Amino acid sequence: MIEAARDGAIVAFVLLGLFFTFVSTAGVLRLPDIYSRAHTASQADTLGAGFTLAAVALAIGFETGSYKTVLLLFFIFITNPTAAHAISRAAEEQGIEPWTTDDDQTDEELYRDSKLETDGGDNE
Amino acid sequence: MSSADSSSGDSLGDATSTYIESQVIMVTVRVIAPFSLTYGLFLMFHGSGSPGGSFQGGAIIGATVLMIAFAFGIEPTRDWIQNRTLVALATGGVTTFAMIGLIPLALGGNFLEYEMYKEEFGIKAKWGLEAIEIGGVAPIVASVVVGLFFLLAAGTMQDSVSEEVSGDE
Amino acid sequence: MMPILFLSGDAMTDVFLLAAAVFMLLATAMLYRVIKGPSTQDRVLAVNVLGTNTVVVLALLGAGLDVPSLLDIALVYALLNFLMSVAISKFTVEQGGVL
Amino acid sequence: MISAFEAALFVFVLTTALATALLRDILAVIIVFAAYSLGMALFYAFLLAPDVAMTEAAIGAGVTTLLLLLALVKTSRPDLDYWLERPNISALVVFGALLVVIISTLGEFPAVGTADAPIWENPAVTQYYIENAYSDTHVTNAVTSVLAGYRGFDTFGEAVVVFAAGIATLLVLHREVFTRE
Amino acid sequence: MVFVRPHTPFFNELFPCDLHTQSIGGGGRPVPDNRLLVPVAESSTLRQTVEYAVRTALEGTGSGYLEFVYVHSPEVSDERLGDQAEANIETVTALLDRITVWAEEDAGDNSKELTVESTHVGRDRYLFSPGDVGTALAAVANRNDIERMVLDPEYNPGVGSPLLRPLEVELTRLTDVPVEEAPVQRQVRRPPLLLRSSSIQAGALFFVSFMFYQVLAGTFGLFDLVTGAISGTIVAVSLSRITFNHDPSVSWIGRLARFVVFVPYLFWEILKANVLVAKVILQPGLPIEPRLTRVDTAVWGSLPVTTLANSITLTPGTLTVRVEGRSLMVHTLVPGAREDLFDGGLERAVRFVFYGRNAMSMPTPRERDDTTILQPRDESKSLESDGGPHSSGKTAGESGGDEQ
Repeated sequence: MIEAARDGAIVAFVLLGLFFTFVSTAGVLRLPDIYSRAHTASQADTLGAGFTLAAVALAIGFETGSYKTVLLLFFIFITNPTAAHAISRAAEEQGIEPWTTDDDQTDEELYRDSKLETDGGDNE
Repeated sequence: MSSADSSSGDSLGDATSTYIESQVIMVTVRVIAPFSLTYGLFLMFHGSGSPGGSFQGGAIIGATVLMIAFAFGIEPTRDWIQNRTLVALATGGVTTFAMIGLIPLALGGNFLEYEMYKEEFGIKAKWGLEAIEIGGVAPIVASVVVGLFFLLAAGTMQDSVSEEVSGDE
Repeated sequence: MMPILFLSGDAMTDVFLLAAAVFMLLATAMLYRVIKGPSTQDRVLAVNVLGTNTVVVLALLGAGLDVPSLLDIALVYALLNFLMSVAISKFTVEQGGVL
Repeated sequence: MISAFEAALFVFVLTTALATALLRDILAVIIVFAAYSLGMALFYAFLLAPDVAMTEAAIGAGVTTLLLLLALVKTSRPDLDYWLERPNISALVVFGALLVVIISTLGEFPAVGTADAPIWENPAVTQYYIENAYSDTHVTNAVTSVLAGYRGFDTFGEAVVVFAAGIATLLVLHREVFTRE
Repeated sequence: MVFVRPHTPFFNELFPCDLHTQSIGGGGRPVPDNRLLVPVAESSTLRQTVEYAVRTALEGTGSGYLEFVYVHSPEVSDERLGDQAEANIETVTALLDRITVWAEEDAGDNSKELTVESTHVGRDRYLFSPGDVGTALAAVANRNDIERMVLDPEYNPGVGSPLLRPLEVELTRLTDVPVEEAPVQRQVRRPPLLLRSSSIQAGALFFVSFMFYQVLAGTFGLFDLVTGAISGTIVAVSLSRITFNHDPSVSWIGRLARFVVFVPYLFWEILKANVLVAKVILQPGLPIEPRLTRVDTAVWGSLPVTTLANSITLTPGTLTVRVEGRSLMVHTLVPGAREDLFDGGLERAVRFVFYGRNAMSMPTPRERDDTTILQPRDESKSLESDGGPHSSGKTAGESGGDEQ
């Protein structure tokens, strides 16, 4: 009985983790610019990882080291937002304009604009 | 403020921006660095019982230094860990390895014959193995990684080089 | 290693290995961002997501293949994965967009 | 017979490998190479070689990318007038021929982990390690006992090689930095 | 209690200082030749720096003018929420008084020719980076026609690790005033990262490292205990100065306890917002409305700000793009997330973690009028013309990097 409940919980957690990782992937592929992509990259992905790691922790049991999944989650929760912040900061530094709804430019055009600015600066 | 920027920032812009770090990155590294260093040491000590070993441990220790260098600036980190330390670590690692290998030879055995230690000093063979892992491979890997990093980073910031040279003999 | 096509007999093993397979498929889809860009930051971001995925897949493999020591490898990625993002950020900020 | 996971991983690694070879932008190549390293670490882990996977993780995640980035900062990126490398036709022909030869031999390989692999037909060495590693060295990780015990001389050579390579690179780069100043 | 502060637009008004002047003689003087500014903080070489500054000020003809400036560190600013603010002011005043006495002593017979003033700046604001400190010092220097600055080689007002060289560079960039380092004798030349660490810091880090090691090992065997202690010692010796800015105190236990309460709340927020964002992303039309916003948060110190910034990033729909002091530039994906951000739930929670229950009752960012939407772009332009020093979205040094 408990076994079945545990297995059910594992499957549920894995599915939830897959769902949020799917959201993250879809977001990174679909969203229009680097800033909005960083949203899903840092967040949906972290949550997906959280759920999946919970499933793993349930499955392997405490004595074989499931507490390591807690450590994994802890480090992911610290480092992932930092990475997203570092990347978006770099993008902002490079002069990539955030896309807005009023914007008819695609992200490649925004990126090219920022390149032109940088190159212009170099030539001077 | 903006006028001050454009007028006089050119020559010093490089060195200036080096140090204006995002405090988010800095604090994260502050929190993560002790853990990754501990983990590197853990791998180094546990090469005999779990996956990984001193090579991996040394690499992670090196990566920790790289992490600190990225958050706090490469220059201060270079001042912190001097080239001399790195060379000493690498040379010491090789020497340790060689000594542990050569002592059995001197005692009439073969190179790295750990059994000799047991016969002569009563030290278990396992500890000879551990000594090579801990005292030999890990320092070599860590110091070579960090040394390469520092040397590669040397040219990227103009004002860094002279100091580096003077610090190294 | 038993060749595992879809079912190995143990249901939980299959769940984990299938989940890992789906994670890999998502990761492969993410490669579009890594390869196409357009900007460097997009690529780094995508690789960062892949790094998190790798941590998860390693954990899943650890559970699925019953090798808990794979969690140790995942720990390395969890600790060091953000280094590349920080490095790219550092170079962009410092070098005025050289990278 | 391969599992779904292996198939997905294979596609992943192959894509990253091709992109590493074909992309024109070196910075992009470095980043894609990091992704390739992730895939390879997963492969090693799946094939139950955690030591190798750990090495790939420690070096790939922490060190390689950063060293390559630094090297790139010191050199220059080529112009990006096109996206992919233009393949060299004659090289492509040679590569194709080589690929055909290699693929034709793949069928003869034993499946991973099967009991009738040639390594088991002449088991003197492998079996010896598996049977005696613990009693000889009292070390539970057989890989370590092989590396530092049975093949300690090789490992010593490797350590010296790493040391020599590191010191030599330090010397060369040091001199370059010196003279440029 | 300084919570609500609208942008003060003009450069000089940004750094008003609490001036308390102590003149030693020198009434009705002509404009002196040697006007020196010395930023001071508690350091081992402070005494020598003061001596050097006095000697320099008295060199040549005419009378000297010395101004000692104390810059409040952001970590001290943390305490603005507690009762310690007053105590701090006393400490600072005592330090400045002591320096004045030293200067008087060094001047000796020439004290008639020397004017000494002391100031402290930054008490009511958050000076984080070398750039901030540099700007504050430059403002003081400009106001008082300073001709030269003397830096204590060990000077560090606690704004995060390596400071001296970037501060020098900042000052050179911000003012025309020449900057020099006082030639002091130091007993040991300590590189910036290798400052002395206190035993409490080392002990705390040893404990953390040791526990992490035991958790990794899983078994509390003798081998693990010994190697864990060795590792812990190595980590504590090498990194305690990096990990801790200040000695961890008893209040940290409370913070830790409150942090444990904070984590489930953060999880819940993340989950809630994730569902929201997932809904948006999976819709075919992709109904997003991204905007860059700026929030001047009411938390102080690098660790609280980082906790808040990372919590904001972890909560879907909001992403911290840039952190300057306590001003966060946040990219928001959907209006709902933006509203949540301006309602300041996370901010309140972080304040709860670091300052206790009392600090929760502060007004939300929206009520404080600390929020700005930076896009569409024409709006951000108008903001740039009247905004504070951060409104252009680039600090001085970082845009310097852009110019290459």
